[in-house]
Amino acid sequence: MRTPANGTRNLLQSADDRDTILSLNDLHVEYASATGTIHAVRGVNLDIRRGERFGIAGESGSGKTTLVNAILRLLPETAQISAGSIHFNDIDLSRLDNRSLNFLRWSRIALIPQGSMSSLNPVMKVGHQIAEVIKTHEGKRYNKDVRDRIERILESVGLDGRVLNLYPHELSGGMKQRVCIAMAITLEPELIIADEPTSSLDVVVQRQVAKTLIDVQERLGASIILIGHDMALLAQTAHRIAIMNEGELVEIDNVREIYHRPRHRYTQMLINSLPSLEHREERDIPPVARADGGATPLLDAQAVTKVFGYKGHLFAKSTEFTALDEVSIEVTGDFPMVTTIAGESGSGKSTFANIVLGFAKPSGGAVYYRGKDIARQSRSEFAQYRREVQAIFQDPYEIFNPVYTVDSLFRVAVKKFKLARGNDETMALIEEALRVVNLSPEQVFGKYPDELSGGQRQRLMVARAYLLKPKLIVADEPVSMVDASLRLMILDLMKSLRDELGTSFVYITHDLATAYQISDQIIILNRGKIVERGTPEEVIKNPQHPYSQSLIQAIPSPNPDIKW
Amino acid sequence: MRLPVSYIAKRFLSFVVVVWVAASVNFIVPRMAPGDPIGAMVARMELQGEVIEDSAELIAAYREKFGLDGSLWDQYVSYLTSAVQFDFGHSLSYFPRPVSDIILDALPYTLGLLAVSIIISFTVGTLLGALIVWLKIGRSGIGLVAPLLLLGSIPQYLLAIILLFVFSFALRWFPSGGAHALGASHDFTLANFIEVARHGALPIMSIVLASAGGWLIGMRSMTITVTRSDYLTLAKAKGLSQLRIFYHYVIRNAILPQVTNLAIAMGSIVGGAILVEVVFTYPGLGSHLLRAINNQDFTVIQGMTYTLVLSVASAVLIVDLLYPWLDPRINYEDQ
Amino acid sequence: MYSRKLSMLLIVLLVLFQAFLVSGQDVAREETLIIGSDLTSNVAADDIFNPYLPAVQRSLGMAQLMEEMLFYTNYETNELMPWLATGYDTSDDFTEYTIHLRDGVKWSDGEAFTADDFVFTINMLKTNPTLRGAAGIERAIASVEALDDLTVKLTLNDPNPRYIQQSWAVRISSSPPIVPEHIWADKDPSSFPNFDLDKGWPVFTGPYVLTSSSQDQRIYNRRDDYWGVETGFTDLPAPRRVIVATAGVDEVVGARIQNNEVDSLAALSANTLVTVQSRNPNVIGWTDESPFGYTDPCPFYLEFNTTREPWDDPKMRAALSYIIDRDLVANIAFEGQGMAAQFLFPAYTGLMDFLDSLSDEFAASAYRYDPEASAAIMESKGYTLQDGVWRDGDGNSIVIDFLMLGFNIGPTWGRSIQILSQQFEDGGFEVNVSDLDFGPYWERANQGMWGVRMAWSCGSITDPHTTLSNFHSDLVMPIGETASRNFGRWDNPEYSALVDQLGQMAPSDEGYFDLAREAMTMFLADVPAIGLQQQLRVNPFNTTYWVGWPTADNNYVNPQSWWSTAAIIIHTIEPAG
Amino acid sequence: MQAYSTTRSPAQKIVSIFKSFDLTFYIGLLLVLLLVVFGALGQFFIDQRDIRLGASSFSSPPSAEHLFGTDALGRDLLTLLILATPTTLNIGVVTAVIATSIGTFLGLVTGYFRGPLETGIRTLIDIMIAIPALLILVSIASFLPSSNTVIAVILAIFAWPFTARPVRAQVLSLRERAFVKLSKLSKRSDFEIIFFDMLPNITPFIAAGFVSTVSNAILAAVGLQLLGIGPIDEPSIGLVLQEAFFASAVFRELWWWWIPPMIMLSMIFIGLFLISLSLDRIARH
Repeated sequence: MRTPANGTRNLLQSADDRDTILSLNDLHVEYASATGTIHAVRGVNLDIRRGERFGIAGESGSGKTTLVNAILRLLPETAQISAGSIHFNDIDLSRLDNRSLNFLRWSRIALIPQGSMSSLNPVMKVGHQIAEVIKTHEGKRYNKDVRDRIERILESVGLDGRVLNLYPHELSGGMKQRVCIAMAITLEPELIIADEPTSSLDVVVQRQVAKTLIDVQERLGASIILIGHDMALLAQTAHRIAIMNEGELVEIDNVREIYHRPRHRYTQMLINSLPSLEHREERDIPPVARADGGATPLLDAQAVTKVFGYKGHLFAKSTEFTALDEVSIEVTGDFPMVTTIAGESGSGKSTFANIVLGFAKPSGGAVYYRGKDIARQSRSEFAQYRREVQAIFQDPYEIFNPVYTVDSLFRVAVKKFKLARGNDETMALIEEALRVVNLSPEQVFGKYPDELSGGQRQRLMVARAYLLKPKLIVADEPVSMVDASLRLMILDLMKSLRDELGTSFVYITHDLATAYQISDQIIILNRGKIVERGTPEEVIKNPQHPYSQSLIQAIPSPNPDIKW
Repeated sequence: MRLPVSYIAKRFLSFVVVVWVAASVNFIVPRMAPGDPIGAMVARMELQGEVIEDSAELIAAYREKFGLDGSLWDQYVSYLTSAVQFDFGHSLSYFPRPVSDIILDALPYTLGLLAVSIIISFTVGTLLGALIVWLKIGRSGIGLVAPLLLLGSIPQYLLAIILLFVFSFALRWFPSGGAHALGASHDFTLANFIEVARHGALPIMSIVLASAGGWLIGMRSMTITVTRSDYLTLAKAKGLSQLRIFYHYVIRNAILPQVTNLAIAMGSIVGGAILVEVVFTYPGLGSHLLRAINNQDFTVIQGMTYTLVLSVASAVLIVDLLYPWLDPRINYEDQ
Repeated sequence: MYSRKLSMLLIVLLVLFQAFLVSGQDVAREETLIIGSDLTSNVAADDIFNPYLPAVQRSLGMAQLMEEMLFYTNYETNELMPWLATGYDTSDDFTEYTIHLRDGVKWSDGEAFTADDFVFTINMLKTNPTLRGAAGIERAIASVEALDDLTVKLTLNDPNPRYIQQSWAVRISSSPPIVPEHIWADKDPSSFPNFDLDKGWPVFTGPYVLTSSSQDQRIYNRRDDYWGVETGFTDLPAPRRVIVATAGVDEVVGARIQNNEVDSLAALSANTLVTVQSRNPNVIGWTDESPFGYTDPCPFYLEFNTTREPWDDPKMRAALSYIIDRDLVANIAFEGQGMAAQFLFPAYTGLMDFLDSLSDEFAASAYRYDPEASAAIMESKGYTLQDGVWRDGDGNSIVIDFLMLGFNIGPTWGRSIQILSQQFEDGGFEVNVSDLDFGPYWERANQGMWGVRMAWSCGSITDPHTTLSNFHSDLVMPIGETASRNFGRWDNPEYSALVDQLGQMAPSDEGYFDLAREAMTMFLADVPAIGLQQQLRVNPFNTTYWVGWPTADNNYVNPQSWWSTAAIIIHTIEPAG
Repeated sequence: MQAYSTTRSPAQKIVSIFKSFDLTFYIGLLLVLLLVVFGALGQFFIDQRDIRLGASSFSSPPSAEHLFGTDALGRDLLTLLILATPTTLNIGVVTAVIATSIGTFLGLVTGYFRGPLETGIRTLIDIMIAIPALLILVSIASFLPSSNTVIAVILAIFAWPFTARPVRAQVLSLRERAFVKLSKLSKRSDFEIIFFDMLPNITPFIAAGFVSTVSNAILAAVGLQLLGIGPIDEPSIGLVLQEAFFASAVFRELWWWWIPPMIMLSMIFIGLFLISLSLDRIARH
């Protein structure tokens, strides 16, 4: 039955019935909610071919996960397929009874779930979780043969076979994702649906896992649907891409067509908002800013070390962990610059941000602000430091206290720093700040955080920083959780603050592509140590340290022509 | 499951501290209170119709005999050292009966009553809580379990009295008190076993009815959380059978906080059960404790409370030590 | 089909269980006497049968079934019933008593009961002061000797004409039992439990032996080698087995006798008895109508601390006495089935006759409800009534420092606290109640740290001397020191002299009652204590299995089933039907 | 100018809070309010003299004269229960106020700060929770002066850890939220953060905890009362029940004596339970 692996064949041909493994016809999915019916998927038509890697791209809320769940019939109680059909081979999945559905699930259609971190049963050993699909679908008990088979499968996705005796929490994120892939291919299904399979992984691991996925897919000759929001990643992995927006497929095409000749406006926007590693706007930096010495630097971190962990008490051994190891970073104030501190999770970059902001104390070394150790400031120095050093954070959901309206964010700042007298003056100040981020007071005032969109909230945070007109902003992953369109806007805002207000930035990120676009200086951290520093051109185009090299190599390019 | 020594040691340390604190509170408070236990003993003899001559002499003699004449610190030290050896000396009001004998006579009844009722109530409550979510018994299901919830909000001892009224006085289905049929021997025969079960039925029912609702609520909300989890979605996608998902995914995960709560609730369950025992004249620790309180029988109060605290703390310790086996994620350092 | 099989199985199982149930009892219910004990909760000491240890619960069958007394006092007839003894002689000065023991009495292990056992028991008590009742023996008896196998001579420290009645004839509840020397000789009596069923312990002379003892019940089997049959003194009692079981809490006991689970109960409220009778007419009380109960020998009374202001003033004591409505107090405490106490005596024939002869003195005393008389006294003392409270010239009110046992001791106490407080307040006094547990109550009571207290008086049964002697001046202790009687520290030398004189006389002596009347008159004038209410004890019997219970109509003995005198009841009852 | 800048008025806030409650809450509230009204308004319709002992006939069933009948001491039960209701509710509220205040404060502090004091309090909380409170209470309560206030205070001593622990857990998670960092960047002090940022977020938790503490305190107080530990000069529902059981009211079928207080207690417990259930649901949202 199965056709041999031949991923690129027939790409430009229209699907004929024999080659189509999955076919969606005018699929509609509706959610019942308190406010009415939500059309999450509207009239989707789609044909997936045998052996094809098919990408579905879209921003959050575009309905792509609902689509996946509809195919697998895993929609929650409140949702239902209101129209259309889902044909898997000749079977209409949308009308299948539970028994047949269970029979079909996993043996013929497998899923690689979105949140691999939480998709494994936390109280069951990995081996058992794989074995139970074998038991359910093949009726085989967990014996030596099955165990050997599982070990082989685990090895085929690059894991040590002994992993089967571990619990999920004993695995790293990448390993868990591989376990999910191993689980998905256990029964050699015809179709694998991978829902953002690498979204929570660091770039290096993401690349390895994506490669593994492509590898096993080609080996099996199965079709795969890749869901994702990262156009670059999809460009590197899929043959064809469908662009989804607000429940509709706005464009389906060959990956090169999509990248080079996007037709739909939405697609164009997506493509244009992608940060590129190929070229950047150059910015003139006066040599004085680069020279050592001279004026006192605005921020001067000297050999900052941070050690976490217990010193080892009565019953526990010492479990120390060095998050930062003698990190020295200097930020001049005379010429505003964006200094990027980049690294993977666990590199110590957020710890550094916390120390600079005074939330944590270094175990060794010191951070000087305007020449004063921030741990030993006088009251007035501290007041100035708080006023001049501000931050923008990662998560637009957590920056607001849910019990207050969003204006309290501004009012507290105005009040504590005595920025204005009286309500009118306060309002004028706040309005000015809102205008900078293109928000009108009417849109946001008197509203609770959950009444605003993520973008509005993120912009409000930038507005708050602007309100104080700080000298230095620590931007801790400000765009890692936002959609492409908003990402562009935030980065632009940062640039304009730098250029118009003269604010310096410490930009903490794992995303070297944006760093390349916005920074004046890039520092790469690995396990608490600085492994590379220099201008964006130096670091990205000509990395010296092997770690930096692997990091940069792992960045998927949105251009499918550039091999990954 | 390998348990780090530090985890076990920490649990054990906390066990010891809990027992020590409870034992100390128990030692100090009665002694701070006014009144003289020996005097109480004499008073009771008097109320029983005996004329006590020279009570001052008698009291002094007994004070010496029970070591109540030493300094408070000496009494405390000797109390703690003997408590460790489970020796509480003799009952003040039932001299020379050793306190440990009184406790050992009654303890099996209390532990039996508690063990059976906790097991039943935990199992029933947990299972129902999981089932009403899993089987998607919505509003009609609430109607099914609402009586249990309402009963759960009524104290055990009030339930005990209602049950006594309905099932013993009105319907005469169950005996009104005690643990054995009158006149029956206490040998282990089937007939005796049935009698013991019949006598235990009402006390157990009051504890079960009063506490099952709490387990149900807890399990219900945890099950809802679990059914929304990613791993449950994946389990469904894997085409596993409903039974398998229910047992290995839903129950196994949702039960974890229940087990933690079981350890926390142990103390209040025991406290409530003591009252239930009093209502049903059940020959457990409850009625002895109550009488010891009335008699100001320090040694018995101390012994009984110590024993119960020890039982509760041991149960908690066992739950804690078993917990990692249920939940492999347990973080030994943070605990 | 399946369910039918299942139900068949269930039926078979049920039948089997039923069979087991029946085989569980080897003595038929008709031949078993089941006594609900006077305890509401289980027994802590189920292996202590040493009657001289504080832990012992003699009322759980020991006193009635195993021990036998030298004499029994029949409260109904005031008659001394010789049992293990046949009689006694006394010297003229009442300091020497010669007791004659019955011939042929045997211990349950077959050994003969002799004078040596008696002597041994007395000496054991005299040398072990912590034993129960030892202090009383030591205080009373100077020496003891066996004149021969069946004759014992007791020499007393002080002359006492009513010594036998007070000490060896079940004055209240019981008397010291004699223990077998051949078993006790080498034991430490202050720790010997006297319990080993394999050895046949405890050994006493009574017709029953202990077969099992647990927290909630004791089982006694009749032994057919009882000495009474051999000697022809008495027949074997009818019940082959007697079970004494914990009765249970108030809500439960009624159901037990109503369901014929027990044949007798130690206590039930009169109203509960009425309920039981409405459902099971076989259950009877002492009387067929109110108050149903039998008067306990210890009535409740109010005592004044005569060293404390204002209660050091007899007038003030009288003022308080006048505002107490004893009938209401009694009726509240016993839910309308109470009986007021005219004095501190139980309502027994001899004592009531004596009180009747004092009717004029009572009429002149403060022993009646008369608020106006109270008001008159208060006004004469310079108090004025303001908003219902008596205040002196400085505006101070009188706060009664009222010491009570806590209400968890029993409903009677709780209700008495409330009704007495209510009456004090109605009479214009303020009250500060301390309702305490036994320990703190007793400590404060005997050290005199109180103003007014409610107590119970276990004194006279047949003649007034014993109760009167409880208020002797010799017993007065300084405040803060432990007194053993006369906690109110009433110090009246004249009265005490009269009591001493009475103590030297037998009730039958000429002039005894005149002297007693004289003492009573002083007592009534000085008001150191006020009688409140009789303790009525309803102990119901069930005639379903056993008949011949003592009642007011068939009053062959007093009915308390937990007393030693219950032996007489057990020897008397017969199977019903 | 001001049109958009108005935050929601307090009245609107209250309305929105009440809108967020579900039917469960209102049923519970109704049950409790009924009793509060019964106790509060009832005071105006009664004559204190009706609860004098022997004021009426003993143990008479409900009649036109005595709507709830009389007890074995000749007291009018309706009057008695009207007077008893506030006492019983008071014990719960006093205990809960003390326990919630201490528990919330210590929970906030131990959740927010690190250090030896925090470790100490945390250990104390763990130990207090592990001690079977009612047991200790039964064994010590009889040694203390019998007053409802004393009982409430002792109950509070054992109850506060049950508030402190969940509050601490909440604060631990809130502490990591970015808005706390932003508050710090706005120069808010630690105590301002605790009281202005943390506290409002855990209000539903505290409210739910408060309600269950009220319920547990009443439960314990009635339990003690039934064992005969507690004051007898203040009428309380527990006392009425205790007197009824002492008089074998159940056996004697004096149903009017024990069923109404039993129903009232059930109303309190069920009502508070429903309220806390609903608050708990809001808190978890």
